[in-house]
Amino acid sequence: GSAAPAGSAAATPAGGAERAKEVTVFAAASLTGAFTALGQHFEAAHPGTSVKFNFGSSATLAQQIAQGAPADVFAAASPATMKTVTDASLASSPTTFVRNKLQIAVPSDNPAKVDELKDLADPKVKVALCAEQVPCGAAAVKALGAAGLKVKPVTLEQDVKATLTKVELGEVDAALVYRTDVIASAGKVQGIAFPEADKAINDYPIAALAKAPAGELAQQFVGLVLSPQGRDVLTKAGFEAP
Amino acid sequence: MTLHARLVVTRPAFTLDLDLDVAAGEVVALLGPNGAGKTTALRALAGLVPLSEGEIVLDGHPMHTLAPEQRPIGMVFQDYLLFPHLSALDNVAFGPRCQGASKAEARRTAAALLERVGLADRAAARPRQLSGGQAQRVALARALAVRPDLLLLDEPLAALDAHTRLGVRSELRRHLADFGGATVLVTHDPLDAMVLADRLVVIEDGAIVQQGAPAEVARHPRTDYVARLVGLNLYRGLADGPRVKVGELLISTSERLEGAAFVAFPPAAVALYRSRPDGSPRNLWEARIDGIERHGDNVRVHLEGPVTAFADITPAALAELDLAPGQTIWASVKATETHAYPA
Amino acid sequence: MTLHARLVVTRPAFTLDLDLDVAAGEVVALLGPNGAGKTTALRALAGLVPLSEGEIVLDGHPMHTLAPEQRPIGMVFQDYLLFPHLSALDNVAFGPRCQGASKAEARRTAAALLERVGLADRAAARPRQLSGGQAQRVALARALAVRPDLLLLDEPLAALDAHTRLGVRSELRRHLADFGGATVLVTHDPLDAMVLADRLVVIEDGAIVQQGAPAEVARHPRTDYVARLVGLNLYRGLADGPRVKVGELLISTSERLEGAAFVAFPPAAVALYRSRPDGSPRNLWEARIDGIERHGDNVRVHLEGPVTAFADITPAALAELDLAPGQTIWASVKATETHAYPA
Amino acid sequence: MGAATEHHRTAPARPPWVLLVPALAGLAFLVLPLAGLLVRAPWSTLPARLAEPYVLEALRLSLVTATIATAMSLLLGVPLAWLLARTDFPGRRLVRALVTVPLVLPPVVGGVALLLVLGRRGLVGQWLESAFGITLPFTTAGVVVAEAFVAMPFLVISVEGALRAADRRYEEAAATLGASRWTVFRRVTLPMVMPGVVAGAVLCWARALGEFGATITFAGNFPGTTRTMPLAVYLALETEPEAAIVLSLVLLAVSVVILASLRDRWVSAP
Amino acid sequence: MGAATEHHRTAPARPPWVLLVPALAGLAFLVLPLAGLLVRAPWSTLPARLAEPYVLEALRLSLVTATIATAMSLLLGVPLAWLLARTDFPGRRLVRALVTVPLVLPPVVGGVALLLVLGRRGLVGQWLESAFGITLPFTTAGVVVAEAFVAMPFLVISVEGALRAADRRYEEAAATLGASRWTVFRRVTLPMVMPGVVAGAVLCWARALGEFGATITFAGNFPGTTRTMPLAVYLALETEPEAAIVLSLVLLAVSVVILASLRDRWVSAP
Ligand SMILES: Nc1ncnc2c1ncn2[C@@H]1O[C@H](COP(=O)(O)OP(=O)(O)OP(=O)(O)O)[C@@H](O)[C@H]1O
Ligand SMILES: Nc1ncnc2c1ncn2[C@@H]1O[C@H](COP(=O)(O)OP(=O)(O)OP(=O)(O)O)[C@@H](O)[C@H]1O
Ligand SMILES: [Mg+2]
Ligand SMILES: [Mg+2]
Repeated sequence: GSAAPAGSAAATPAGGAERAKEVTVFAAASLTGAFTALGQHFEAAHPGTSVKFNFGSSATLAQQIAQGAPADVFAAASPATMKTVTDASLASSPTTFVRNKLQIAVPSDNPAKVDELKDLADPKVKVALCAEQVPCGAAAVKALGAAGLKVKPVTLEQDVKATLTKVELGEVDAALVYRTDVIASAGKVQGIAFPEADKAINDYPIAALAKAPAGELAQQFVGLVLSPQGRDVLTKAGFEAP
Repeated sequence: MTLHARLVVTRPAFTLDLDLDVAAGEVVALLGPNGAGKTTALRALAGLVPLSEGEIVLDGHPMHTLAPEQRPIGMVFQDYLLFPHLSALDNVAFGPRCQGASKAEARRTAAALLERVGLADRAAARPRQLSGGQAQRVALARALAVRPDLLLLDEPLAALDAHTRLGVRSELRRHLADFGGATVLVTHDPLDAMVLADRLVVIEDGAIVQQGAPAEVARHPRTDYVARLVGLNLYRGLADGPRVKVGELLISTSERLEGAAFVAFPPAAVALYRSRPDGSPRNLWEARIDGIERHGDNVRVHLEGPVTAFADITPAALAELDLAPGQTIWASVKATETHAYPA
Repeated sequence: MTLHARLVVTRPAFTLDLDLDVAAGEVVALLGPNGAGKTTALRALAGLVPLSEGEIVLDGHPMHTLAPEQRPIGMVFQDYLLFPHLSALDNVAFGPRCQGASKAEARRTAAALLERVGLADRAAARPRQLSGGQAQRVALARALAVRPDLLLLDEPLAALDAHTRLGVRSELRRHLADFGGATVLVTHDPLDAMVLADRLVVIEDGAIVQQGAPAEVARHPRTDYVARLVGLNLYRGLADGPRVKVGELLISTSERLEGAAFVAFPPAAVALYRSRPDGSPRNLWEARIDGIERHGDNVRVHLEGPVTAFADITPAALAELDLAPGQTIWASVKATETHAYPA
Repeated sequence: MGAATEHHRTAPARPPWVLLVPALAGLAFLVLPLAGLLVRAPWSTLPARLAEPYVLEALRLSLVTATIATAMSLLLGVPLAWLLARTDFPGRRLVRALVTVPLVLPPVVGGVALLLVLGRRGLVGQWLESAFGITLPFTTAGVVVAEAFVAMPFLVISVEGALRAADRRYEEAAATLGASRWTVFRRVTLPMVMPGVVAGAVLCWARALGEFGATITFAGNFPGTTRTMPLAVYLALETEPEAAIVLSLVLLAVSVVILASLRDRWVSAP
Repeated sequence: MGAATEHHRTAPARPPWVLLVPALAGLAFLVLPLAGLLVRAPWSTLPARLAEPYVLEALRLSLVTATIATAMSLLLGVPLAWLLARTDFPGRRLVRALVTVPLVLPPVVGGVALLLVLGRRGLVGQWLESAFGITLPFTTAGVVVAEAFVAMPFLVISVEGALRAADRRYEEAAATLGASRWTVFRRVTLPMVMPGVVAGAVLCWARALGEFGATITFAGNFPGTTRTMPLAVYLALETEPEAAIVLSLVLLAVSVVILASLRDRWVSAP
């Protein structure tokens, strides 16, 4: 993608701000595909600039920003992680740029014959959910609550990708994951939409950081994400407009 | 328990090639200068060094195809190799345990053996808490504890003090007499060899240079090393009746021989004179003093000249002659004190 | 380079308490039975064992407060402790390198020393490729290479063959004579002690039991251990004019003494008879044969009775008397062969 | 000059600066971040957080699984180390390098690899389930397997190093006393390399205790059965970093106490 | 009876079953999951994926940082191991247990701890920045620091084990030859425990190579500067799991080749 040669990049993104124009974006790992594409668009639109991404878990990124990481833009996978950054007055007025909706994921051969949410309550069906502490887990709790279902999962995964892996490998018969993940799995899992998903929608907020070394460019990147072009890329990846 | 072995071990700078036969109950002492291959021979017998060629047959059964632990041997190593993590008692009990004895039984055997080598009170000590001599006695007890058919001893008495040595030596003799196995013993001490061995095998540079009964070897040494070992001056020359020509020197002897021959005489038989004496001794030569050292109650004088020789004289004689290294002197030996035999 | 030391080392089952003075250029041999504390004393001098009490003063400077590496010592260990990862040459060059010599210089020194101990051709060998005797010679060269003020030798000649021993021993003597330092030598070999040492210090069970010039110690042993070392029978008794009462036995001597006294006589002076003889020897007793062993060309007979004694007789006499262990016999010693001195 | 007071120490034993300085630097480097955690820890709320039952549950599970995984690693790993150090077979160098695979593999990938082999549809797992009815994923046994997979190489490699450094002549001496190779191993080799085995076991146990990626991937995360401390820490990190620090400190404190009290006892023996 | 053909082998050297069976079981356990990965790997697309420049970049970065981290660990860790094994000071047991802290700490928490201390606002980092203008987080140097923090304890503990198993009398002999403690260390101790040091370095290198949590937390995940292979694997898992397997296999293959070719050379010396 934006590969600057390793040597010149040894200067920290912060130090490089005046010389080469550089935007450093801290983004949730689930945005990897879409944001990498957007980065290329941005570089094309602003010749002479480069976009550097730091993908990771939203919580880790928030920690790093709190510890003084030289970030320009933060795109989180949950409002809660964004809140830790805004609470520390490191950013103000985040904007929700996409939302993500849950689906039931089942292995492509669907061995447990799952086709609606209440099938997950069957004790013979092995279900994986995300842990409550991570956004997809919180959403799952909400959705199941809305449906009035008691599901006993075999595992509470640390992130949605791990949950999806369990389905892909057939270790569980069903899981609640995001639509984007089902799309990214390229047919290895089947996604089943369910109505209660609307009650548990996860918002992705984005903000330019207060002390952004790249200054103006940070705002411009946020602008690109919020622009129709940005929305287009993101919806192709399975995200929904807010 | 007859041992018949041909041991060939080839190393870059050294070759061992040895025929060794030890009868049941016989004790063979392997003697030789440092680096002659004595330890290598023992290790080959134990299976710790692979044979390049040859065979080891114990009582008609080939043994060289067996792993070391399958050979009915007991071995005392030159540097003991006591297990550092086991007490003296458990070191000795190790072998019997391996042979299937119960723990109590093995310890009983071990305690008895430690008692025999005089270390009953050190049974609980770790090897590092033992003195050198104590460690070697434990190693001896450990090797005896397996009741081997073939006992291999690499300088088993070297670190023992005179007193203990006497006791352990007799004990060892008694033990060797007890069991019908073959014993190969490496030692540097001629006394140990004489007392313990039925036969001496002298090796130099990997090959046998002389073997025979101790007294026979002592009387008729065939190499310098053996001669020094038994404390004789030895020369090889050409005999013609009662004389043997050694280099420039004609040595008169009491025997009459023809052809290649050895002549030997003890250092004590060499008399020294400041000026050329005028007496009966037929063998007289001029020599330079190369060194003087005390030797027991006497003094040993190293002589260079037509032949290299040692002379033992009393301290009184030394004082009287006022000898010093570098000095030239006359040496003589009576023909009756020399001993000649075919080479 | 005068050494003055008081060494006290306390262990659970053993206490060493020794006063040791060695003059400049003097060689003191430390003798004693296994476990007497000889190695412990050397290690205390080297600083490898902490003193419980006492001091070590070399040439007026206290040394016991220094770390081992700061003491001007050279040490040969009983089990060599050659560095396994270095060649023989580099083992010897180690000390000079530590003293600041250049690599080339240190190697030159080392090569010269290896030459002296006759191992020039094994310079490149690793310790594991050396025979036991070769290893000990390298250890000796390594200790000499640091040109120490105080040389500590723990059985430096024990693993050497008779021939090499002679050479290394003279070399060692020459070297010891060369430098003005003090030398403490541990050995079990009375011959080494006699040849190399100016003074013997005999310790038993951590304490000095006798010291003096070698000849003096040899002539007047004061303990069983020393007597055996020098090959004498020794008894302690009560003298009353020309007789000494030892247990039940009255031994006539050629000296006249009063009070506590030692009597000593060589095993060769003991004559044996099958029945009570009727002759001049004044000292006669009945004894039981406890053991018989070859001893050089002779036979050594162990006697139990009112006193324990050894008798050396010729093989011919043995055959004639037809002796066997367990038998009762008469033993006699002429008064002129005994030697009495105050205890 | 008698220096009467100094008698009892002979060597002043001051470590040389050239060793002491890097050693202390290294120590500071390893220990300072811990200080950072201690400074950041929410001491006031600590007792309350510790009282929560899930902490004790996760801690207990961590200690039990790490200990079982270490035992399993000792059982399989010490013989493997012996095989690598003491026998000669074609391809030994390759096998030795393969042993380091689980070290290099990112733990999450390690977990995926374990699923591929031991999972419900895995190469071996399939057969385990149909033949014995054993499923490892999502069970405590699965946690042990994941931890052992990640931690065993540490044991194997450090024990192999210790075996190579050991003096083999003692093994020869044991053979001449009639000891079979197994007896030699058990009664001579093993006791002599015990410090190396203990070091390896410590590494293995500590690594198993801190293991996260492979465990959550292979065994999942369910309170009581598979949620070990590191998993609890990770999840706490998502929402309340303070709680994560507390949990980490608990894990650390317990492991430091256990290691400090056990090790000298094991190590001092030989 | 002559067995003329068998002369050249003396001991038949068959390893005992009681060791061979667990050793092979252990080996299978460690290597089988790798087989699982190999089976699942998308062989057809593999060449194309390998050709992507970021793979080479991440691989190079991983190898370089792991090697520097290992060098740094050797420099600081071997003296620390020596201090723990060869000197006696109050609290030594505690210090030794503290060295295991980075092992037990979940790596992500380790990364947080590093940020707390060496971050721009950290205890030490603050001062580093103002005094020297050095910032570690989000730089390649930060990757090295994170890897060293996580991997060094492996080196320290296995070297300490090796030091404890070594025969100290050789060190005494060196001291009598006038060698200072530093010379003794350098010329006697270190060469004699070399197999243990090599084993420790291998562990350390492999652990550094596979390090993920502390690196991503402390150093971030920037292509070219801090994105090592394990981080690339993590991201690939987000987008195309197949690619993750390929990347893991590349990392493995390279490390196995390096270890297989280097180790015997180092180990055979003493
Ligand atoms: N492992 C080895 N590799 C190479 N050469 C060796 C090895 N072991 C011994 N040698 C050499 O082989 C020769 C014979 O050694 P060996 O140990 O058998 O001698 P030895 O007769 O026992 O001597 P000593 O009386 O000094 O113990 C020596 O020259 C020695 O240096
Ligand atoms: N590290 C130790 N711990 C406890 N006791 C020891 C230790 N080292 C030696 N001893 C004991 O101290 C006594 C003296 O041992 P030392 O090694 O000094 O004897 P030695 O006179 O050198 O004997 P040898 O002639 O057999 O070498 C012995 O009883 C020995 O068992
Ligand atoms: Mg030998
Ligand atoms: Mg001793």
